[in-house]
Amino acid sequence: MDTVKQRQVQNQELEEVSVRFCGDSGDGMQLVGTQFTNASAIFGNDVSTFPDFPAEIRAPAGTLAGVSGFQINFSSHDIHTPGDRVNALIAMNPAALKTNVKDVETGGIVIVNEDAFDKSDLQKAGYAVNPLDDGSLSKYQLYRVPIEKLNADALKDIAGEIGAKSVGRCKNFFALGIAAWLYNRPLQPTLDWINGKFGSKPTIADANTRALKAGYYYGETAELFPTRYKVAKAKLTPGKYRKITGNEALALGLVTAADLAQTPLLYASYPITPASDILHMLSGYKNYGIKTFQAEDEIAAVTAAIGASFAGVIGVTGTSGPGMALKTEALGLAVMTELPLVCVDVQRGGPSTGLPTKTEQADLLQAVVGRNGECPLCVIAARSPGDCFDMAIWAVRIATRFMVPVILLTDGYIGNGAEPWILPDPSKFEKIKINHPEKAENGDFHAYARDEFLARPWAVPGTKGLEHRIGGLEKENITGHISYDPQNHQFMIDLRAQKVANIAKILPPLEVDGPQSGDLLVLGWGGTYGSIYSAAERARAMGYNISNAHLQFMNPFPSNLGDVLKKFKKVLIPELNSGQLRKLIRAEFLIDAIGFNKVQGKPFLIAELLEKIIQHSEKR
Amino acid sequence: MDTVKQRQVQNQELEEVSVRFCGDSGDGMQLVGTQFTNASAIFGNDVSTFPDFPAEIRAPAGTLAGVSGFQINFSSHDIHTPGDRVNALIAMNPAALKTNVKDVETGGIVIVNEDAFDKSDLQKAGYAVNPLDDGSLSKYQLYRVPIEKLNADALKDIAGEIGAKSVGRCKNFFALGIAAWLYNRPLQPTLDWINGKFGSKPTIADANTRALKAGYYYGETAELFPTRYKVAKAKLTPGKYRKITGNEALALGLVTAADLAQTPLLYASYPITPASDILHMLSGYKNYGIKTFQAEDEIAAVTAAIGASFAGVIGVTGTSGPGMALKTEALGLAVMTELPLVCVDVQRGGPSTGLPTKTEQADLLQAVVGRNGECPLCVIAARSPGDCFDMAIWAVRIATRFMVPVILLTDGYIGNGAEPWILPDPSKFEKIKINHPEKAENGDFHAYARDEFLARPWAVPGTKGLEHRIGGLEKENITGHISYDPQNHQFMIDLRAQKVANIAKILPPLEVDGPQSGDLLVLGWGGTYGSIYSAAERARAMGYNISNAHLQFMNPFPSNLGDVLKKFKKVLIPELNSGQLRKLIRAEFLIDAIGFNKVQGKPFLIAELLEKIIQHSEKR
Amino acid sequence: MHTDGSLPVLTAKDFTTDQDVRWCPGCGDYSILAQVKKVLPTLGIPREKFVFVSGIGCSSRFPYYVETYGVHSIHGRAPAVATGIKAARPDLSVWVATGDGDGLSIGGNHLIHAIRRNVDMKILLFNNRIYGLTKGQYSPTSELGKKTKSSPFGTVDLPLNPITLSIGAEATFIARTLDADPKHMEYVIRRAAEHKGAAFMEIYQNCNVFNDGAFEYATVKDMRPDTTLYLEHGKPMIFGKNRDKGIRLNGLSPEIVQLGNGITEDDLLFHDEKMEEPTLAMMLARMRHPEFPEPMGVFRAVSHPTFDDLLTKQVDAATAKLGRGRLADLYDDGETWTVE
Amino acid sequence: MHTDGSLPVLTAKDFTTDQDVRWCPGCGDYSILAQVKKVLPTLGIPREKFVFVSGIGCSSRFPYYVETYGVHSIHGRAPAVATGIKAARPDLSVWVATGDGDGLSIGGNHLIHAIRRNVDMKILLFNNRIYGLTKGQYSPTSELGKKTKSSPFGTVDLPLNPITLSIGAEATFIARTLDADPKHMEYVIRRAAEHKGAAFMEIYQNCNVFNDGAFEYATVKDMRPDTTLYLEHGKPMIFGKNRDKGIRLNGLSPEIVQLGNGITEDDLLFHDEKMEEPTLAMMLARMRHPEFPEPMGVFRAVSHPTFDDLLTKQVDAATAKLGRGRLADLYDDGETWTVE
Ligand SMILES: Cc1ncc(C[n+]2csc(CCOP(=O)(O)OP(=O)(O)O)c2C)c(N)n1
Ligand SMILES: Cc1ncc(C[n+]2csc(CCOP(=O)(O)OP(=O)(O)O)c2C)c(N)n1
Ligand code: SF4
Ligand code: SF4
Ligand SMILES: [Mg+2]
Ligand SMILES: [Mg+2]
Repeated sequence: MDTVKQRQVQNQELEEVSVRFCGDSGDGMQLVGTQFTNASAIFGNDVSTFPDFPAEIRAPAGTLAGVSGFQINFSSHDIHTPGDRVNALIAMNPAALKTNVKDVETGGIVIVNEDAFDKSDLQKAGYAVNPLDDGSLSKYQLYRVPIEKLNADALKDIAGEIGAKSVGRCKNFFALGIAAWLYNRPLQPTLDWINGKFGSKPTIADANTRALKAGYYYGETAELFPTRYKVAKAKLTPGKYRKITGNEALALGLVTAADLAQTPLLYASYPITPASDILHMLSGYKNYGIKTFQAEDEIAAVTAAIGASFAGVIGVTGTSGPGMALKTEALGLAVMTELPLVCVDVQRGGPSTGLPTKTEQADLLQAVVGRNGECPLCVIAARSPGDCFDMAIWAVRIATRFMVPVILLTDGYIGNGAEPWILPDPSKFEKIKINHPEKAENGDFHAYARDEFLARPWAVPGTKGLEHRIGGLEKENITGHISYDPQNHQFMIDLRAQKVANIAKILPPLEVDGPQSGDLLVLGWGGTYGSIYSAAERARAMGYNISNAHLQFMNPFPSNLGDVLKKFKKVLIPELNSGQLRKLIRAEFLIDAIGFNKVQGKPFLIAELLEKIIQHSEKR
Repeated sequence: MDTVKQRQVQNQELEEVSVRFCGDSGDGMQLVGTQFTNASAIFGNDVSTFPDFPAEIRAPAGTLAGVSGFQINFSSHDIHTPGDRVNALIAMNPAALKTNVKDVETGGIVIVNEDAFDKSDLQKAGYAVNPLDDGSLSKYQLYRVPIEKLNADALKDIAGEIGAKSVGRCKNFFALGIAAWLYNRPLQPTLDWINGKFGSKPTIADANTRALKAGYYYGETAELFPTRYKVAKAKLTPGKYRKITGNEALALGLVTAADLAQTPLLYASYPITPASDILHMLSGYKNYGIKTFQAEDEIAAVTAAIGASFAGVIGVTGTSGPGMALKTEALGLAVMTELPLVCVDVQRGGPSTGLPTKTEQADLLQAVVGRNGECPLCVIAARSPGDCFDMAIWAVRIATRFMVPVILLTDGYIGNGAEPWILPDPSKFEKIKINHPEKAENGDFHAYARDEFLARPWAVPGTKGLEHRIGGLEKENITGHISYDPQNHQFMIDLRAQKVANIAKILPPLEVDGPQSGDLLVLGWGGTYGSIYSAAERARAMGYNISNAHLQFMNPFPSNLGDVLKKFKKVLIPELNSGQLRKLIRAEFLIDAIGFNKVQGKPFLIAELLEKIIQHSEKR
Repeated sequence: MHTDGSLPVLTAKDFTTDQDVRWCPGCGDYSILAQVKKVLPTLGIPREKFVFVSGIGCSSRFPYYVETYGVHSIHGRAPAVATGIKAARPDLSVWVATGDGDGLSIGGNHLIHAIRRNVDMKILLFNNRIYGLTKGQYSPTSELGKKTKSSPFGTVDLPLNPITLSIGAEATFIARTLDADPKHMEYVIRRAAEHKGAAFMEIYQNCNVFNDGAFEYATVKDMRPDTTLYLEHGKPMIFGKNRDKGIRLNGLSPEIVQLGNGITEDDLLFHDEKMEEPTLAMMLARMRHPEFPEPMGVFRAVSHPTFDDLLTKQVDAATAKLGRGRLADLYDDGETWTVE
Repeated sequence: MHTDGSLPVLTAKDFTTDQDVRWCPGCGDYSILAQVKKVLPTLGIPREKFVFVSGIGCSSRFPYYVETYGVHSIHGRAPAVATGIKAARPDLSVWVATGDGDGLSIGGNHLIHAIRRNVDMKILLFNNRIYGLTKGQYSPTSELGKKTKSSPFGTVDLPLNPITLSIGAEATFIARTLDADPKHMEYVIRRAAEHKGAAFMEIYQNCNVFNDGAFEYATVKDMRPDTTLYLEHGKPMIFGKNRDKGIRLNGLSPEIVQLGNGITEDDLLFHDEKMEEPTLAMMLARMRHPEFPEPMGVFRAVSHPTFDDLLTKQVDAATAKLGRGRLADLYDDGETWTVE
């Protein structure tokens, strides 16, 4: 790198850049996207990323359905989303160009792998004429790079050794090299990664290294780009950082919670997109006291987790929409048996199988009220990738403190999306106090006795003298015996509701960003935090005197929610559904909350939120 | 009967009487209750009944858990509930007395089978001293009848032939005889029934006949009762009547709908209390074009019904709470594939296994919003046993007209409860128009083309040229191809919602009983109609200027609901849940509806409703 | 524990709860309860280490009547709940009580998966060939053509055979017994308790209310010797009131032969419950009344690794190799960078 | 139909949809699709009478690629959907496409119930021993100890054997074939199509992305003769490149013998797919690589009444006996009374 002679190009400073790599699923776009992100993070920018997979494993190469993309936003200030508009697009084939170019800003950079624009590729992408030639891309800065040929040239010395196929596979690193040059990204982190990854296959490591450097040098020498960009380091809280996705953070949060509780944890799950990564991660933590059970289906997963909870272990299950639907009946059992259970729902596009790889927030009402009978439980929602860590700990804390099932909602966007995460100091966390009674008070053990929060004792098998039986039939309070008594039923219905309501007592109050009262409050929940926060900040920067608040606790709500709402004339609730939180807020507080709803399998753009906010505000 | 010499007893005319038979599950209380009802109905009274089973098959004889009861309300005017308070209780053992006597009105009649009050029976019922002797029943007219002994005496001639056990089994008919005498019920219908039932076992028929008559004569001759009661015939709409339970009516409604649609029907179900009787009935209608499939579980049941609908047959499934929870995921498939499916939920006490034999209305929110993703479907609710017939036809009509799944909610109370039902004239029903397209318009068949209500065509396998594939992934409008396009997803989310909203266009408007505007509207839904209507009528009779309305269409609501609500200052919503309709109404119309909620596994008493209504009204 | 370190001697009474037993008088379930309570105290396991798990059905009320830990879960899910318990706490002795509806209809999948994983649990399948609790619909083991509340014209569903199904799932322990023979049931339950792995027991149970006499041929004492075949490991298959009939192999099929007339015990099939191949077990499982006497006893008892053992070993191995994980290391994984 | 009343002659092309096939290049699914499309036109069934039903998985995309009626249902439920279709419309030819996860994990129960009821449907189980669509977790057929995304330390779950399971459910038609042998697959699919009742086919299918070479031993042409045993009804069980090895019965277990040296074909086991007892099928099902060559072909093909036939007959009998029901009679049932 240091051997590269600097050519005289303009060097422009930018605050924030959003780059998207896209190509066929087989083209390794997720990989180079990740490498670009790591380099940016290590360089010192704030970053936020979002990968966008096709629903098919591998749709036919070159087709629209097979396009895979990875977007990185990196900046010199705090950012919370992968960026609305793409500043630079790297497209490896016509299909990738077609599906992605509409997200590029006017005047933005479009780098295409020219070699992939032959007739058959164009046809597969549904282009009648070559878009590189017909002027349709004139509003962008189009760069046609014969990436395949250049890559092959760069590797021709070792082509004999590794074969043409392996040579071709390196073209993503060539593209990465170009982007790295264009945005002044350090190559070292990627070189380190290559060496680590292909250590045992030195020729492959060599090939990828050559491709990467060739791309970088190409940027330098080809005199293609008039300008090169710099994004300064961000002023971030000092500390040691890593990049983390929501699913990773959630897994780490669960391990942490188990440690804080000094209690083992069993994660029982059935694979489903986009929740499977939690299972994948946790299955590698056997030495952390974590067991995983890949069940035969979601019902077996949740009931096994219930069994584990009964046995005194933290029972956790995780899934997404259709799997969540299947767990409905068993969640009722957990409510009736008052066992601590955590159920993670990484929401995806619905209804039914829906859009498996796309994001959505449409399982909220199912989580809050979607069970037979009056069946209250706790529902919480993470608001960002890193927040999944904190909310996982909250979930275990609430479940074990109140002896209640907790549904933790995340979504495909924050589950797969990544942001920098400052490594926490485990010694700073508040412990989770677990109390397994060891003997009966005054001789008689009562499985449904109550503490000050109405929690019942978590007595576990193996404890002499506390033998007891629980199940799904209505229970008599205190004794836990089956009871068909009408008054007891009413009492228990109310008690279970009150117990969930009591959770609010230990929750932090809802905080408002911006003025604490006024005309407009933008109220969000869950994974839309980044976009809403950014839009609200911008609106305030533009002089709009608006506020925003974001719910992480959905049932019960934080106790000050009603008071907060009363302080604003209008409440705008943006959601990636048709208005589910809005329904709950209207029913509870009788305020005419306005909905802003988008159900397109995609996160909010900051711009569209901003527009909506402005529409409902008056400039001060 | 005509041979009985009339003794000189006082004969008192009553308007309405509620009698309850109770005893051990093995005592045949359901049977004599039914016989008493039939006799009353045939005599010409209006009747309403409610059986109350124990949850256990047969709890140990003589225990509280084993008590089975059957209540009949019969009157000389229109009635809609089995009655709040019991005027006469027939208790066959101490356990039955203990669990039921609290429902008897002060000064009411309590007839006990004295022979069953020995030490061990008293103990099993948890009586320390004999309640017949300790004065605890002094506020009732207590009649101690040695029923077992008298019955045995009456049958002694044939005891040798049929055995002591069979003799003992007849004691319920002896008790029935007493009640029949007391309330001037005709014996003939029961005698006819005995002959029909035991035709092939003449000695058994004889034994039961003797017991019945002996009980009747006992009333006549024992001079125990100072008064005998009469309840005049009711002025009912002329016509031929039968007694019908909600489950029976629902089954008949489905058969009728299939006939009106000239389309076969498949009922796929998994047994569950209190819905199983629908399966039992329909399985006997093979010669009506009805097939039944007892599936391996509820998921198989609903998916088999979906398969049947795809194949061009009316697919219906039915269950109760826990089974409903299991069908959640598959209902989403029906929404996405836009197939006509009817799903019956006979609600029972929850959450979880809950109170399997008790009634509740707590599955409403699950039905309306309890699925993953935005997953709208139609929800309707029957309001009385007979109404289950009409609502079943509505369900099929809506499902096939709009190509949409319909959830039909009933409950254990109206499912098992019975009322007189006038035999309808099938030729008067509006036909259900089914249109299976037979060829593609202009060559190309589009599985997701739309008609004026947004329904898609119901093309069925076997039709040449209409071959198509559907499934749970998001569909492109018109073509029905899989689509991951964001705009299409939003479009389809909105379209599915609009299609369900369109159903309101064919629904009858909500009707208001009493003044059409004013201070207080009592708004109910589903199986509470009888109690609410009766309470409202009484309140009006007492001079309270209040109104009531009852929803049968829960999603969408009738189009005039908003207008109706606006005309009243207060809206009171009584529900057998913790406020589910109330939540929907508040969210939709932002009115501060007041809830009156009871979750005790039991229907509302007219009196408690009346009290609540008065509390919220001003006398005019 | 006693001061000398030995376990206290328990009796059936120690396993009796304060709950009224709520089965119909005369129900076969009582007999099963009695035998289980007889075996439990003899296993050398402290009472508090047992867990009974059930689904929903008459049979599934079982846990309420055994004074130890219990979960009366939801319909069909007992094997999954039990798997969770055993995975979480391999030290517990986990038992499942289920019915032919609970275990074979709605719960069939969990049953076969618990069996194929060889999770160490004892499964008591109460087969009464009917749905008892819901008052008399046919079950997956009801005979073809049976008339019940939900099949007034007779069923059109060919039944499942619980034993062949468990063989199909490659169960390591398979047995059959019946409510009417308490001694034999006690023996079978004890054998299951001693087996390491999933132990599947089919128990013929009379529902005298909704399906009375379903197994009359096997329960009436007089008929039993001719209609059943009591299996004994290593012994020839002899049956009949006079113990004069036997089962002989004819090709790959069993046939009934009369002993004597040149046919001796040595010509008969000898039972081998330890055979790795389930061929013999399969043959026995398919022997059905009235063509054959129905085998009772242990069809198969082989030793395979259990799910819970393998899981424990994996955790131990990972911990031995990687050390007990520390949170700080967990976080500090993959690429990191430091902001000053 | 043609004017002469004969069916139009269809070809594989008539069964090709306008949808792009979205499997990975090289996936074994293509071969299965090709063979199915080859067999369908030859069955004498009009194209519009077929229905393909699937669950979720790579394999379950199958219906989109066959130009007839199809339901891509939800995960694991295809056999139940298919049962509903067949119960409603016995005139249709119903096919199920499922995977080892879809059909044996979440959908195991529906599969065994469709099989035991003998519902007339053809079940294509694509066994690739992995979850393809969700990108590489182990499935119920994955080998013990297999390392996958969800089992970085290797699985602790003993696998299910699809053939023994279907035998346990007493399937009337059971076969196995593999993607690498199109001719044989075509034969098996045709046999299944011709079978009346539930026809269960396990198809070894290579997932070249997440579990490449899972069946390499059987698919590599060179190795196949020694690692597989092609079953032929009534023929001795011979295999090997030189067709010099055979399977002989040793007690109740199979053993491999070298032909020659006094051992002739007559000493070998002869395949009998029509044997009512599934003992032989069971023995064959348990023969696994590398100890044995794995049998390919029809394990079992016996004739039992089908669910749909019995149901139709019941409806017909009821109608014949009671007459086609009229609504007025339906209402006027039991006790009635008249109010004037
Ligand atoms: C999800 C669900 N579906 C259905 C039921 C109703 N149900 C309870 S027990 C049972 C079947 C019982 O049969 P079996 O398992 O054979 O037990 P038995 O009563 O015969 O001992 C059914 C269908 C239920 N409780 N839950
Ligand atoms: C209810 C539900 N749970 C989980 C999933 C996720 N899922 C889709 S396919 C699949 C397994 C696929 O494996 P297999 O059936 O073997 O098919 P293959 O892709 O290997 O052909 C899973 C777990 C889902 N779609 N729905
Ligand atoms: S219904 Fe049958 S199985 Fe249930 S308790 Fe009664 S006799 Fe036993
Ligand atoms: S992931 Fe495997 S099974 Fe799925 S399409 Fe690709 S190769 Fe085939
Ligand atoms: Mg049973
Ligand atoms: Mg697979």
